[in-house]
Amino acid sequence: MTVSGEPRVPRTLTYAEAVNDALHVAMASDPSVICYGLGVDDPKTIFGTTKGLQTRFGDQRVFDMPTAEAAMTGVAIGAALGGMRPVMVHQRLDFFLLAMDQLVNGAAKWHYMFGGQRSVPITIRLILGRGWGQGPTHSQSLHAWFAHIPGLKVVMPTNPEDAKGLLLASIFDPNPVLFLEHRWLHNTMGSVPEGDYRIPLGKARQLREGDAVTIVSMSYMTVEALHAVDHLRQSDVHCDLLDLRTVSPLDWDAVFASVRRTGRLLVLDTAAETGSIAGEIAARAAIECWTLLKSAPQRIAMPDIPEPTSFGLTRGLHPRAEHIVAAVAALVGKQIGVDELVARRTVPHDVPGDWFKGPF
Amino acid sequence: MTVSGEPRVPRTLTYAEAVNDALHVAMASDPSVICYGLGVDDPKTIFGTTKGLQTRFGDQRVFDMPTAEAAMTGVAIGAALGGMRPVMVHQRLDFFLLAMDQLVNGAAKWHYMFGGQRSVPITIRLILGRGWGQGPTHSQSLHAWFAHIPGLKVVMPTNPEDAKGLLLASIFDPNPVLFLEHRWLHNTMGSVPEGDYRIPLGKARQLREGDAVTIVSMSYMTVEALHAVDHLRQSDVHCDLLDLRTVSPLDWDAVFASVRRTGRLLVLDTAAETGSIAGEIAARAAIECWTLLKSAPQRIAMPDIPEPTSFGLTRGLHPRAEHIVAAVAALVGKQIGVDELVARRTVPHDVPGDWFKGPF
Amino acid sequence: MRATTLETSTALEPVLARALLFQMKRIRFVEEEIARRYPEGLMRCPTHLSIGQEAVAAAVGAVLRRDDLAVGTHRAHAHYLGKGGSLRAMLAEIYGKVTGCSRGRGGSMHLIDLDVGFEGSTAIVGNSIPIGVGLALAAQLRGTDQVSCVFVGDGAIEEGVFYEAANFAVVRRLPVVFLCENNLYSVYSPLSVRQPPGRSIHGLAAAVGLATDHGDGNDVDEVYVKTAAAVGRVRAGEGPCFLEYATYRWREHCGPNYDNDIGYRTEAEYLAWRERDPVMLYERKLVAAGVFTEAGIDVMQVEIEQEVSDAFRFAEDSPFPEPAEAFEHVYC
Amino acid sequence: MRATTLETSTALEPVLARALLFQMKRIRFVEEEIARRYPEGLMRCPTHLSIGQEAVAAAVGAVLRRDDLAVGTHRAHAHYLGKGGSLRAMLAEIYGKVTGCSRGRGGSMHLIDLDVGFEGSTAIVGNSIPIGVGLALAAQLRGTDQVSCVFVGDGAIEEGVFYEAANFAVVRRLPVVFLCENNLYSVYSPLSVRQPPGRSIHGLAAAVGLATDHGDGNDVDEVYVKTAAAVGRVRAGEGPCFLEYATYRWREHCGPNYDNDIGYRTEAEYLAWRERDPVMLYERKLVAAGVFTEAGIDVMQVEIEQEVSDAFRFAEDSPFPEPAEAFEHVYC
Ligand SMILES: Cc1ncc(C[n+]2csc(CCOP(=O)(O)OP(=O)(O)O)c2C)c(N)n1
Ligand SMILES: Cc1ncc(C[n+]2csc(CCOP(=O)(O)OP(=O)(O)O)c2C)c(N)n1
Ligand SMILES: [Mg+2]
Ligand SMILES: [Mg+2]
Repeated sequence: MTVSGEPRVPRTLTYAEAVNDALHVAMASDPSVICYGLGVDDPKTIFGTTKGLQTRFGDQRVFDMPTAEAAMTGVAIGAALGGMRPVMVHQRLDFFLLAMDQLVNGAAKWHYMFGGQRSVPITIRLILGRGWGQGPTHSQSLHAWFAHIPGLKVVMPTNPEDAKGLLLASIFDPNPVLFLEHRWLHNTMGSVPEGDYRIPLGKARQLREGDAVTIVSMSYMTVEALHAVDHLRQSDVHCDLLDLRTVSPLDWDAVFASVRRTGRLLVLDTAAETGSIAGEIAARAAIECWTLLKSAPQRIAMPDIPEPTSFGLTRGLHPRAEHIVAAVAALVGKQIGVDELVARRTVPHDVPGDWFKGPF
Repeated sequence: MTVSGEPRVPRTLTYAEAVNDALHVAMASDPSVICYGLGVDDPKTIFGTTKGLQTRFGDQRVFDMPTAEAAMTGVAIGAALGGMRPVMVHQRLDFFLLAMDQLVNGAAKWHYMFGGQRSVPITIRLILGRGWGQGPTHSQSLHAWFAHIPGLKVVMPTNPEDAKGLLLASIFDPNPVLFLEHRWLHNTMGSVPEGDYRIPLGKARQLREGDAVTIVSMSYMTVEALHAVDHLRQSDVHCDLLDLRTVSPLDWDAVFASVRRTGRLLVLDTAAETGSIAGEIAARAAIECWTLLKSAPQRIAMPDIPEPTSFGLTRGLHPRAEHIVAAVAALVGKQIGVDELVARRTVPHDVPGDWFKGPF
Repeated sequence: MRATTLETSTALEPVLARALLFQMKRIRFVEEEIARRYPEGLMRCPTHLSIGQEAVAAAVGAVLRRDDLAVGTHRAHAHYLGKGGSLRAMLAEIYGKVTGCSRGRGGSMHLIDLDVGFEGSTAIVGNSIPIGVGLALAAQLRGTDQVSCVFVGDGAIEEGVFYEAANFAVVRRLPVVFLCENNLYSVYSPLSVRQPPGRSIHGLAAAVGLATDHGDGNDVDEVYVKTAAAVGRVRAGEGPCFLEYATYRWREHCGPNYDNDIGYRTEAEYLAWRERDPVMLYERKLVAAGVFTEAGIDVMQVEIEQEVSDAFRFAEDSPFPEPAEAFEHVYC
Repeated sequence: MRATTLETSTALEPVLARALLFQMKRIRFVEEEIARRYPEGLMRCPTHLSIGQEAVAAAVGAVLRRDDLAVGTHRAHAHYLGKGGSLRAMLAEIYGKVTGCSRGRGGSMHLIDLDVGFEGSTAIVGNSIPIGVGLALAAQLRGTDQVSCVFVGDGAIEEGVFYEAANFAVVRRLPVVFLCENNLYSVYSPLSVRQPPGRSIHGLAAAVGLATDHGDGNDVDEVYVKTAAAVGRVRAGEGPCFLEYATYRWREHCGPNYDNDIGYRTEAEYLAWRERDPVMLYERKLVAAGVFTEAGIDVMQVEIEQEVSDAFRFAEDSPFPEPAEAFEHVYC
């Protein structure tokens, strides 16, 4: 879905640049888009994602705020009712826990509880931390919470193109959207179309094709899945890799269609296992695709613990490509080595790459 | 597990009286137990559950509070760190959304993130509304949220005996416990032992035995399940009915043991379907009991919508005994009528019984 | 509580005075009628009446322009009606009918009438406060001269979100009026267990940075004059303000009954406030001033009764929404 | 910002003055050493230094009794050390070692030392405020005369939970000291985009109902005297208080570097504050007063350097926790 007629020349951008690009395009094309959050106009511009916005669009539309996550979420709701399209950002999802009443009792239900008269087109960007000592209160992935609330949409893009296309779609969606950016993705590169490029919410993207196992993934886990799937191909195991992109509404058709082909399902998640969306997908696949499944659905998620800070304690803690390979191997009943895969990794286990030097 | 040596003579109490009894016993036996929340000492004493506490234990230990759910949760955490055992209450779970930061970033993680040095023995009583116009912000069942957070325990008792035994166990548990009381249960009657009667957290209770289908349920849904199971018995379909009692930690052994016997699983939930604990149970059963299951696991939960207020809109909205019967009938491949079951219900669909006259 | 109507209040234009009295009497009658019929069990939702508090709603509603915005709380009937909200749609909503202002999804605690800028009332204490501030932000950004009125109770100001929202409104100089009805209670809790002794709410608001005023919430003239002055300043771009009016709820917190017998407040306190019934006081004042005759008031009462009974008939006669409708409008 | 040390401050006992200087110099040196070593990449967690803010931590720590309680924020090193927390355990925690005060689970932002009543610092702004109030509630209920000290920044007071917690503390007259270091910034945000112009934080706190005082946070004598007086009143049961001290963080918000070049504040502002370096000012003052000689200060410095280098060695030499430990202590 492309709205404007601008040419869409792809360029190579980082994920953070793609987010920034989407914000520029949205704000330029619609004066009702506003953008605020702690630090949007500071020298770090939220990892570069809000760069240039205040200079270009002024401090009425782009502004810093008091440390008051709850009220500022309500302000977004009210501004949206008043005709604006607020885009709010939090440097970590964890800070947004202060605003659950406004999100759930307000934003999610406004359209419903007033009989469909008003909508709340807000977009809330939440950054997911991981590793490098981010620890128990800077690393939570709570998309399962949001997906459990009727009325909310939840977007978790993996690559720069999707980050841009889905952010534009989120901003112009009439519903409240949680837009989750994994910190480990901000520096990944990819080709990104120019202009008002939108990708419909609620559609998964098939990143790899195969008939051995359906792998359903989202956000950073898809990066690990890509390594795993490409490694598995060397052993002639070909997986279907579905990157969900939107966690709510979820693209059940795509999931079930793939399971119909492969008969085997592995779901990945960045969140704690119990109560995860990976569980929801496994459950619904079992319920709806019972006769299609050749073996039990599987999931790989974070263990049910808070993320500790120490370099020592996070060693081996996060699910990675080798775990995915092992799970697929078990599903298809093969022995597949992972040494090469592991050896290829040169940066310490707690950083996404050389570019990440801390502190957050 | 009984701590004191007092005799445990059972008497018939309502669920609300059983909660009240537990609070009296806890406060009498341990001076560190304190009890607060909006209305604990008002004339309505939280549906009778806090009756007599302030008179007996004084206004230092039993007190009303400002309308400030977030801070007052933090106050409970701090008081717990200082050696108290606070029991907090909210007239609706929905109000507690204001306190998610304190609950999740504080209470749930304190023990973990400070290396196991301190525990946070708080109990938070949350009342779940339903029907009679409670509507979108007075009817939410968010136990799936809590169960997704490592470090929290979640208790959802169904009958007066369990309400008492589990509340005492919750209060004296060293971890933060969410204790969810369904408003439709407060007037149900049952035999309740006297004294310091505790039921260990994390153990399901088998309420009916049978080998046709395993029904896993919690809280008010168990009342509907009992009607259904007893009705099914007339058609010679015998179900295992497990009342979870504790949703986190969940009694997986009991669930799997029953599934091992029956090979069929139906999970009930008071919450919205997507992302529900019913889904988690279906998922884990599919993953762990694949070869034992004779057919797809099933679940019955609330539809993925906010609860509307109107008498007209809640008609047929909530899952009831007849839906459970139908699901079991489908699982075992029988035709089983539900007319008699439905006809037996004499009160309007939006109230638990004659006793409920509104307004909340 | 003051013993008499402020003598300092400006005598209002007769047309306006008439409108204020009419609105107060109308709200009173609607609420009394809800109370009378509530035990029939057809209004099946938590319902918080404003009987005793009509002066604020009537005066503020009269000050605000139709295109000004307002958000309310669980106790919103009077504010909604004062702002001009449809009576029929409100009653139908309380009856859960498809003709209700929220199509039966929200009930008494979730009122909306977009035609008159009543943008919604919500049931979670404090919840609508920042939303009202956000409406003001939108007005400021769009360059309109609309004012957003945020109705709050003395309990709601205890929520952190009030403080956060007020601070932001001051920082951005937003066109918001926080309108606090201090009725001394939050449910059954007196101020003493919730707020420091001797600390005034408007004093607190002033320290946050809001312009403030306060007055006798049972004197409709006083409320009108003070609110009009404050709203004028807000509209002129002088930044947000906070108005606190002292008043009293006559009946139980939620539901139709009197409850002075159950122990959280005294009959004497209630009677003292009842002496200062805002409707009766104003009626007497206007009759004394010759604005009305007793007969004129009777005519008014008849008009009100007709409108109200018609509206109840409308609500009762309207159909419930179809159960299938419950599945609509989850997403837009 | 004031230009000179308050002349009005009481001259403290030499023993105490020495202790204050020692603590300030010690905190300074620890923090400088962290900054120096941080680029090695072995302290892998977000780390917020207190360089420039040592006076408050040293003085408040000296006022509080060992059995008094304290909770802190993301920027807690100085408060923890001032309260008497173990340096070795703190550094080991920042290095993620099993000997860390939180066994490597919390890092720089989650410090605890129960031996000295430092009950925890947390990384969510405002999060620990009501927890500190709850500690005071427990102390009151248990009838101890402990005081609970809640360290907050100028940003944290914007969170609704501060307001809610302060209100409750006043209502119950709890033994809490809210200790606010106003360093003018929240991350890179100046006060102007967050709080109303001209509104003082201590004035706001007073309106909530707290007893308040405020002063020069770079003058350790002044902080000591004012805090001691306030804590005395709190301990005597006179209810909670709020103290605001003006000070300045020298380096970047999070991390080891200077950042006056990146544009959110000026080099001139930084240099003006640096002129008022609390450590240097006090050192000069004590030397001038004859409490110390230059040589005495050198001896002190040597002692500090030895302790600190020993503590770093301890931290570096300690093992990481075993990965399996990550699965422990989720429940108690
Ligand atoms: C967050 C939250 N906490 C508690 C409640 C329960 N509650 C409903 S109305 C009310 C009283 C609010 O008092 P006030 O703001 O003074 O309004 P009043 O009822 O006096 O008009 C309370 C506590 C709620 N609805 N939401
Ligand atoms: C709830 C929340 N919002 C935002 C942040 C990001 N953050 C970390 S420290 C900080 C600044 C707080 O400023 P202040 O209280 O003045 O303390 P200072 O850093 O100046 O010591 C912010 C906004 C956070 N950790 N938690
Ligand atoms: Mg009130
Ligand atoms: Mg600061």
